[in-house]
Amino acid sequence: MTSTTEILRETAARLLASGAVEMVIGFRQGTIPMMNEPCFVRKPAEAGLLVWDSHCGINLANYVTDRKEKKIGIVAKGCDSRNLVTHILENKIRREQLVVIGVPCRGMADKRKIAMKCPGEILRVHETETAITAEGEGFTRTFEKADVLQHNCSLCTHRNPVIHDELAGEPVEEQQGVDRYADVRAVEAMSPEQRWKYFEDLLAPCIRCYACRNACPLCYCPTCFVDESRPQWVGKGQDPVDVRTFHFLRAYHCAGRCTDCGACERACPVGINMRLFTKKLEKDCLELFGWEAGLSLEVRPALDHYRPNDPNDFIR
Amino acid sequence: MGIEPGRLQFSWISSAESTKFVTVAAQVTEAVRALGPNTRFIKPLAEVA
Amino acid sequence: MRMLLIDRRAWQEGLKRAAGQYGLIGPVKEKEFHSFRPLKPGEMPDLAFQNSRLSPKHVVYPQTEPMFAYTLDEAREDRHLLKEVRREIPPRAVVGIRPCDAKAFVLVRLNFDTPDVQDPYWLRAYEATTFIGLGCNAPCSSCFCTTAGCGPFHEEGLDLLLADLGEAFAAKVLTPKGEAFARTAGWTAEAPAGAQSAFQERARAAEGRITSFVQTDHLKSIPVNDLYNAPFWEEVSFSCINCGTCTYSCPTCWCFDIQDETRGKSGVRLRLWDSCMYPLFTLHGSGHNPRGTKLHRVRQRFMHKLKYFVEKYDRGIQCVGCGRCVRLCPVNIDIRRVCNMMNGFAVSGEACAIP
Amino acid sequence: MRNPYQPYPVRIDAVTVETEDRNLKTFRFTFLDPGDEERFAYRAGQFAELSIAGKGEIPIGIASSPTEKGFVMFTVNKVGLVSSHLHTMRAGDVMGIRGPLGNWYPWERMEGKNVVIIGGGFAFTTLRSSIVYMLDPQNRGRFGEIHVIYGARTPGMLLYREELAAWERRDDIRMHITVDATNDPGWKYHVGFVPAITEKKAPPAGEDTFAIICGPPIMIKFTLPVLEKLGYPNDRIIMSLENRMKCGIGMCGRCNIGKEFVCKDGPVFTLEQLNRTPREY
Repeated sequence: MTSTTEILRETAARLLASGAVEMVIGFRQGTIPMMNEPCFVRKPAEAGLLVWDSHCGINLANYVTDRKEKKIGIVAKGCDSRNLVTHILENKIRREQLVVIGVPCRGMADKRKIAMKCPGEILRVHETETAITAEGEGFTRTFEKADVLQHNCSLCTHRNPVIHDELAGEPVEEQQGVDRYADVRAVEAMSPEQRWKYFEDLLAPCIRCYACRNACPLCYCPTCFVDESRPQWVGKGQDPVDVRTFHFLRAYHCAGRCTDCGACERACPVGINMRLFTKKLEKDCLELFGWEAGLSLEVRPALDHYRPNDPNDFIR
Repeated sequence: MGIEPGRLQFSWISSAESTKFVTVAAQVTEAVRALGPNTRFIKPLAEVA
Repeated sequence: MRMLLIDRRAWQEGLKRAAGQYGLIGPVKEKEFHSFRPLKPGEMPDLAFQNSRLSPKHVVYPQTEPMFAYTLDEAREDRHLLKEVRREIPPRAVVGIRPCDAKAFVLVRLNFDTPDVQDPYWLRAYEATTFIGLGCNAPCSSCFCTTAGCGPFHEEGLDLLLADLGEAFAAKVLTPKGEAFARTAGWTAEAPAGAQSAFQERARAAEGRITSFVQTDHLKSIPVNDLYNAPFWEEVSFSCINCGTCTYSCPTCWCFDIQDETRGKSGVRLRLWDSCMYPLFTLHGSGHNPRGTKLHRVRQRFMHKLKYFVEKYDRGIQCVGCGRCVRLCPVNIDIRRVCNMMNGFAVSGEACAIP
Repeated sequence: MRNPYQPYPVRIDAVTVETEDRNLKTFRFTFLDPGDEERFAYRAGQFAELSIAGKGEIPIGIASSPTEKGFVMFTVNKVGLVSSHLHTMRAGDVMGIRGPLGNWYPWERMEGKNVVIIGGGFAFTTLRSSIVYMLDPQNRGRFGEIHVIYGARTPGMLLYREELAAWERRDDIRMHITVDATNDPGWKYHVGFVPAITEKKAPPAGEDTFAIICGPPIMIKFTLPVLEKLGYPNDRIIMSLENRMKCGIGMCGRCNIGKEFVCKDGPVFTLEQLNRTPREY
């Protein structure tokens, strides 16, 4: 069987050699275990840099925002492709600029989960189709991939790219019967006081590095509201009120747009699950408007238009 | 997000519906008054000695 | 230099005793990882860690710190005048700080304590603090301290350096501050020759376990504009998302912002960490931005640490090799790789051939 | 330890609108504590942070001259949060000044030499300071010929118009005032961009002549080649830079060009220095 990596390299080399694209955006082997780095290749000879494994979690749609190249090849798993759709709908890139090299995805590994399950520092990792093996000084641990997926990947119902011009591998079976919102329902069931406290604890470690915001392909505003000075919407310090305002408003700006790609949570250096906020909005969008972001280039997003059957009665 | 129910309310009032605006404003004011002063999203700041 | 032997009991009792005169700050495991924070009465530092997730620089340099307070109340005589907020800092000790993080304060001091101006907030906090280091018996694979002017048992910036010998600590007394702390803690037992050599042995073994290195020998001599204009910056900066993780987790990053926050009629002028990764950091009022692209900003971070600092102070690189930015970068930008690229950079064969 | 972030309290003494678009105002300050005036001893070319509680600080070049006693003066363009608020303030209001900050024009090196001052737009403030300083009876004899080339978009956008006129009448300073364009039939000075006027009017280059240049980036971009063509050596071309600043004392890390901080090692640099460093300004 040909590996995804090989197909990607062959596809990238072919697209670059034929002049179909000026660059291909993908991943190269990282410098530490369980980490690959987004990169670009411009020459067919460089296509050998590209890799694919369970550590390609970063959402590459982030890297095409406002790019000027006429033709860009981009490697896209399910969530990346949904964010490309959103990018196209929001005029951050044109469909004609993209040659989407879709990768059917079986989910990305959660490196923290794996690290927590190992007795020491992980020095080497390798994987098969269904298992990941981590090795360190004096230990070897093998995990079923399904047990160490990122939380969002374990709940993912759109693993196959929704748009693609090339496909690196056979489509995978989509997960059925997934309960996507158990965590959100648990928070919804809390009293306002409990909820206040819960979020206070959740956000306490935040250092406001904005990795969550910047890792998110949706956050492309030239000046983010937290950086505005006239008026200054939110204080810049570590006061919990400012931290909370930042996280809530950031989430609201993703309403009806978030694909739960997990970029924010993965990027966070202090392990905050801020996906809880965006998932609540995602759940509401689904329940109120039957809307899931980034599935179609034809349908306008839920927050983008009005329908007479809007469930909110105050608006009629 | 842990704000008490009733402290934040939404209404849709056309610019022509002046009486509705008055009624809603009065209702909201009363409702918030009943809740008492807000304790959340309030920042403490150092006082000048 | 004096070396003490502190057995487990003396360690616990000593810290309890010292807590009467020093505010103790130490590594504590919260949720997944360790961080440095003030220890509660009776709480012991948890030394079963490789290093804290974030650097302990906040101990001296809080992320948000009031500098001045003011009133805008027109009825008051002192309206619109800034009054210094003096953080009273009683003596305190950071217990279990890693040598790299202590050395980092020495580098940062070059910025805040200059011959003609001193930053009173940073200096007061630094001077009130005793640093009790814990040598790294088991450095991480991403630690590159030995080639970053530091090492797992490096002494610079520490007052006491402990080696964990299993049943006891051997503690090297490095400064009068360290001596005073040991006296307060009641640690008086001189280390016997065996413990002394065990200390040396641990230090040597730890250095041998470092597997990651950077080359820095050419950084100083390569002309600054050559490095600045080097062709690799597009490739280096491509994956950067311009978050502040690297700078906020770095023990040697010191850049800050100053902001006024007013509520009602009173307010404070705050000093806050800032980051060269943010576009706003250098944005002019006119809208012009001298570092307007992420390429500019990524280049600034590396050039500052690995070139400007080297030239300015002649004290090596502005990095202690703790590896945090390598481990925490969400997109795997690796300072070791960039450092080696910079160090190995020559404009062209001809440029080298000029006698 | 003196707190270098603590501003001296000052009172606004007078506010003058300088330009027809009303975006530039000159503020004259007096120190609440007279002793602070001595502590604020400065040289022409330095700047200070104007500090408004609740708004923040802005770095502004000192427009008054060290030879002018009893006050300090700043001309401020309305751009951001702090400058906009400052424009609403009036005589009698209290605020702060922190400084003096940065270096100054190389007065020692320029002693006995000819000086040509080239300025554009509202960047004329420390140049005014320099002119007043050099024209002071105590100092005039210490310099050779003084030329001033100063341009603005229109006559109404020139700063310090009365002083410009007074300098025009003197015979110990050669003024070359210009505007980009005007439909004022009474305009009796030059029309044209600063680089063109520089080419025509700048004194010959040589070891004994320094050029001080301060203005918008576009003016600098086109004036530098003119000076080089005229033969001005790079170490005789003096420039004053601007960058976003916060601390003003070389600590906060944002205004650097290479290893130099514009706020502390500058704002005054020779072109020779700038050629040796990344030009991120």
